[in-house]
Amino acid sequence: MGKAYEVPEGLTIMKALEYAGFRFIRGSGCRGGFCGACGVIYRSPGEYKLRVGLACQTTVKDGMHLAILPYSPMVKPIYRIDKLKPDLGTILKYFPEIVRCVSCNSCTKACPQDLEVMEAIQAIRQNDIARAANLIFDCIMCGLCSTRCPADIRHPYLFQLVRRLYGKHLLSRARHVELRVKEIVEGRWEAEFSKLMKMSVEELRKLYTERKIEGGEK
Amino acid sequence: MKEIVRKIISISGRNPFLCYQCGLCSAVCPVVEYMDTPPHKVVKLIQLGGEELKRIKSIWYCISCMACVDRCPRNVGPGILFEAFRLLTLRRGIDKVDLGTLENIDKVPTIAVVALARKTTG
Amino acid sequence: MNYLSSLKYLYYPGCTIKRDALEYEEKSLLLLRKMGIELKELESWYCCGALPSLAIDDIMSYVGGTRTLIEAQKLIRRGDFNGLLTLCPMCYNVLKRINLVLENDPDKLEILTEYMEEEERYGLGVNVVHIVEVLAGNIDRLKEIATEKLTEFKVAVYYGCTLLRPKEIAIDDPENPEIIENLLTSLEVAIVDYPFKTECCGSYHILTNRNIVVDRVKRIVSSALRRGANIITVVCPLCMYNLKQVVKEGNKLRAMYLSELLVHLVGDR
Amino acid sequence: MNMEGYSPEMRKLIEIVEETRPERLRRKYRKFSLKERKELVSKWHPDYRSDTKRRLRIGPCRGEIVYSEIADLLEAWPLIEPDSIDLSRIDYDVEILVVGGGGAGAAAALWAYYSGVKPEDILLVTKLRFGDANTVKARTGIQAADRAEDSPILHYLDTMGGGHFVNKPELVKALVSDAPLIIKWLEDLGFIFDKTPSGDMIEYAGGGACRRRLHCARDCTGLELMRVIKDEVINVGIPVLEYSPAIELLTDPETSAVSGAILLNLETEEYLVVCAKVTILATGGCGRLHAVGFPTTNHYGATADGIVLGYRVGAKLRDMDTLQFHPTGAAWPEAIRGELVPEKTRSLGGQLVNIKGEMFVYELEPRDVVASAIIRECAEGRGVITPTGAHGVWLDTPLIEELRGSGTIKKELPALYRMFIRQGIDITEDPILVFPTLHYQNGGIEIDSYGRALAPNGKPIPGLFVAGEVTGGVHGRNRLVGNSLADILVFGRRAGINAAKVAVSISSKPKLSLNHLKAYMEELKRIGIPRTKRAPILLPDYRGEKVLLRSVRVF
Repeated sequence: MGKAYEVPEGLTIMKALEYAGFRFIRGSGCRGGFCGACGVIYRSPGEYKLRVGLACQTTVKDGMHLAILPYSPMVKPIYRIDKLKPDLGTILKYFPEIVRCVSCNSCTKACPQDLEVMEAIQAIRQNDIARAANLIFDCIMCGLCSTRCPADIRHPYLFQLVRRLYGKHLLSRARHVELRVKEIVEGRWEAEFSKLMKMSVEELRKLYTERKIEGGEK
Repeated sequence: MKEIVRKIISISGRNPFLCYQCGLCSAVCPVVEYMDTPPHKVVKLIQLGGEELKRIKSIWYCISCMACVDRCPRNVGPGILFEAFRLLTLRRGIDKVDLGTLENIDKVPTIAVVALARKTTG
Repeated sequence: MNYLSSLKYLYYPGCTIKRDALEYEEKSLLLLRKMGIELKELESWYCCGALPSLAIDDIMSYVGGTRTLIEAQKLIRRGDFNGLLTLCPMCYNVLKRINLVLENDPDKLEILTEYMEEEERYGLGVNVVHIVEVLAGNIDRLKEIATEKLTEFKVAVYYGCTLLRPKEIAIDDPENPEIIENLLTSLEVAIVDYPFKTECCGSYHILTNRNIVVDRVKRIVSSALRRGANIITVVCPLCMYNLKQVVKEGNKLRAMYLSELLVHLVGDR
Repeated sequence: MNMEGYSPEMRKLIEIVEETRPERLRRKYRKFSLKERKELVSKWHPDYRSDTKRRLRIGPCRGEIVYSEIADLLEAWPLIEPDSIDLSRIDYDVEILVVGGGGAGAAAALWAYYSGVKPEDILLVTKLRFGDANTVKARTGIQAADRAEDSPILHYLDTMGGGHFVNKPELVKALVSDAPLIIKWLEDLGFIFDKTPSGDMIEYAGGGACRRRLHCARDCTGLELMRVIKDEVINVGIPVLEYSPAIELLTDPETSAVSGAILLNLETEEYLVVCAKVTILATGGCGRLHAVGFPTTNHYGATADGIVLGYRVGAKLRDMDTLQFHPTGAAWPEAIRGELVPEKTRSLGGQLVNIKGEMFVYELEPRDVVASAIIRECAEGRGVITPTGAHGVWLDTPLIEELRGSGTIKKELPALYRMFIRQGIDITEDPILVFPTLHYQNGGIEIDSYGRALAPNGKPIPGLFVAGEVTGGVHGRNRLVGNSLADILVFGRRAGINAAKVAVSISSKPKLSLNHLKAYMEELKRIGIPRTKRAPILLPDYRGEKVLLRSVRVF
């Protein structure tokens, strides 16, 4: 942030800032690379590139200039997933900006999850929702790609819609889950439960120890 | 030369001053009837570099069909000047069409949306 | 088909074929297969941009197309492909023009190469072809398999803009193209001539000024009708969509993709 | 010192692991008997040490033993002075207030909405961003007995056994019976489960479970869960207030029912008054208290706020003398110390190995057993000491590739692979060092199967529902893998449904007071707690020592 602090070697940017005396309100979430709260932009000495990353996953380097991004402004469209068709038309309605993609690949370079972001956008453009959903499955919605996108694409929310369209409309449903739910609703297990719940700890323990482990151990 | 004219020339790589106002571009333009200023007149106005240039809406009707470009006997390529003209607006980050408001965006072929976005958003 | 040497092309579908023109793709692939022409779809491909930028300094707009050309280049090196085939004339137009610009301006190619950071640079020379060119160039193969006579058809050919303009990349004489007519005539299909076959359909105005498209298309269609056509044949998915704003089911005039028409001819409707 | 990758000394130790791999590939370590388990756990697990806990001196559970860090929070002054709060100016007047923006809170809000409460009559408040919660960090999966080979009965037995049979039976029954229903709900929402092409769930084995029952979304199950339900909460229009934790509950002076909460806008530091017919506490766990000095896998806001708030209105706590130490937190490199190495790594076949290359525990024992075994190995000198002085044992990840084919790790554990490769370690080629890390709050506010908070007399506290990690009773003294995501959704759902019923039945607007707090403060004064001790703490303080010593608070 233009001001120098001395910190021990090997810390992440997040821990280094805290060591230096900062206390986060924004800019710190899961602290394990899963929530995308701690986007950071930085430049290193002798490097002309402006890089982005997660503060909780990036190790500080001597002389690094950085700023934490407290928020990535974008508005989420509202929809009812069950009413939507899993195709590009639906997506264009909510995220028309995706047609502005020029395959510049800035998004892919920015992604802290190493996802093929540009490929995913192009897959959506090719109406291949399943491929796109799989490409961006690991998205943590940090929005760093969006900050670098010249087409103004709202990747986090776009990808959320893509994943839900895929999960809801393109993945086959598990029949065995439905069967079990039906059984439970019909009370199939009630009698056994009432027996079980009346048991003493000793009786339960015996059942527990004697139960067969699937696959067993050798 | 006015700055605006200089820019149009540098972006398009074409020379509007070669135009001798034959009017062929306006004759072959498929959307001329919707334009406030016909193509040959737009070229004339570029030559003059006057204030009224800024008020021309014709450029947003042009769909880059290239009919005028191919037929221009002086290789001025009005359609290419139009593109440069549009870019003066788009490159300042001003969109001419708000993609979010298009009602039939989910129904028309994708290329139409892509083409519209490329020609009317910056 | 064994006596004919096998022809192989890479195939770049483009966004619209995969969503709005699935029947165009299906019929085209079927037709080419029957003609003994093999297609291999690119594994990854990128949006071409639909309409190329006409500015001389808009290098960014070439990136998608050039990435696609590099993909094609990789495959061409490994296999014996005659070129990169497109069904969509807009894709054809953009890729062809990118080739043209980069051939004439090595600096642009240099800047692009630097920027794209692809595994390899584009070495120019990927031969971009439109399906019409491939069909016209292999009339013999078509004749070989054309079993049906379409005596009831009177066809007006509609080219649109992007296969013909700018003239540097045109598949035929841009002022009076006859490549499709010749193809159909040699297959004994009746042709109707009319003056609007290269008129613009209104293109993307369908999104913002639908009336422009309707006006344009009415002019094209009524001219074809007046001259007795009952089929108007098209090669572009956007032209098709725009024509259908006027040409409806049950009309005297029917809009048909060229591939669809030819599939009729080979008896596989 | 190079802080990335492995040092040459560590490389030498890795060779030992590689040498014993072919032998270990052929066999598995035998399982402990119940007696062996008990001996191991009682000697090495922090839950069984006497110096980690103390007796509570005030409040509804006075006299009970809890972890010292929890006791410190409960024996602390509130952040506000009751008389300085203007309760006449209400900022939000709602039917249902949901406190907590993790999986349980989001599920509660959604099910309250599904049960007929208008979205604008619900308010979801959260301390950080909506979705900043332990939920996103849950990697391995959701347990639900839905295969023909499995049954809710077996799930019940596993859960009770894992929890040392002190779990509350009615809660376990609710958990295992509702879990399949939750899976179906998630499918309906468009959750991307690992499935076969025909749609069957691919289910994985988990420690302490007798059937393959873990439903996964690769190794980001919790992330996928939070993404989906957060998206849905916003879609249905439930208002969400971020950076606004509840710092105190409100009670009706006439009925003593919970009637809303005081929030603190963390950014402007103003307080906000919420009046609600029903309040659902879903504030999560306590990892950021760093009990017994352990690192934690928890998110930044896991500071047990709900326990403090609930206790002050008279809620009963249970099993707060037990915490779950996940057996495998990263021990090296320093940058990711404490971060979770998911159980799936062991489900896929990763073995635990000491410095001599020996297996010392069957890798899929219940978590407390595995954790105890690792602590034992390190305490008895068979662990590896890292360049920063941390202890750890090897988790042999390359074994997974040998067992299940190369490429398995990148496919099944992409997030783990990524976490380590960023630090210069390729887990497909080298094993990793692990040590237990504070993972889960087993106990909490006792609830009934409706999700109602209970008082020590066993009666529900009117107006207060609780869901998720902040509750106690579901997992007994130890939670099984995959039961936490099931828990937050099952009880979030139940709390939401039942809170909606209660809200509908109340016609008059509740009154607001902080009377309960005044009574609590009397007790604090009686035992002489210094005014400087305050709770909830809201966020941990990681500022460097030098800075803290010289800190001057101005703004």
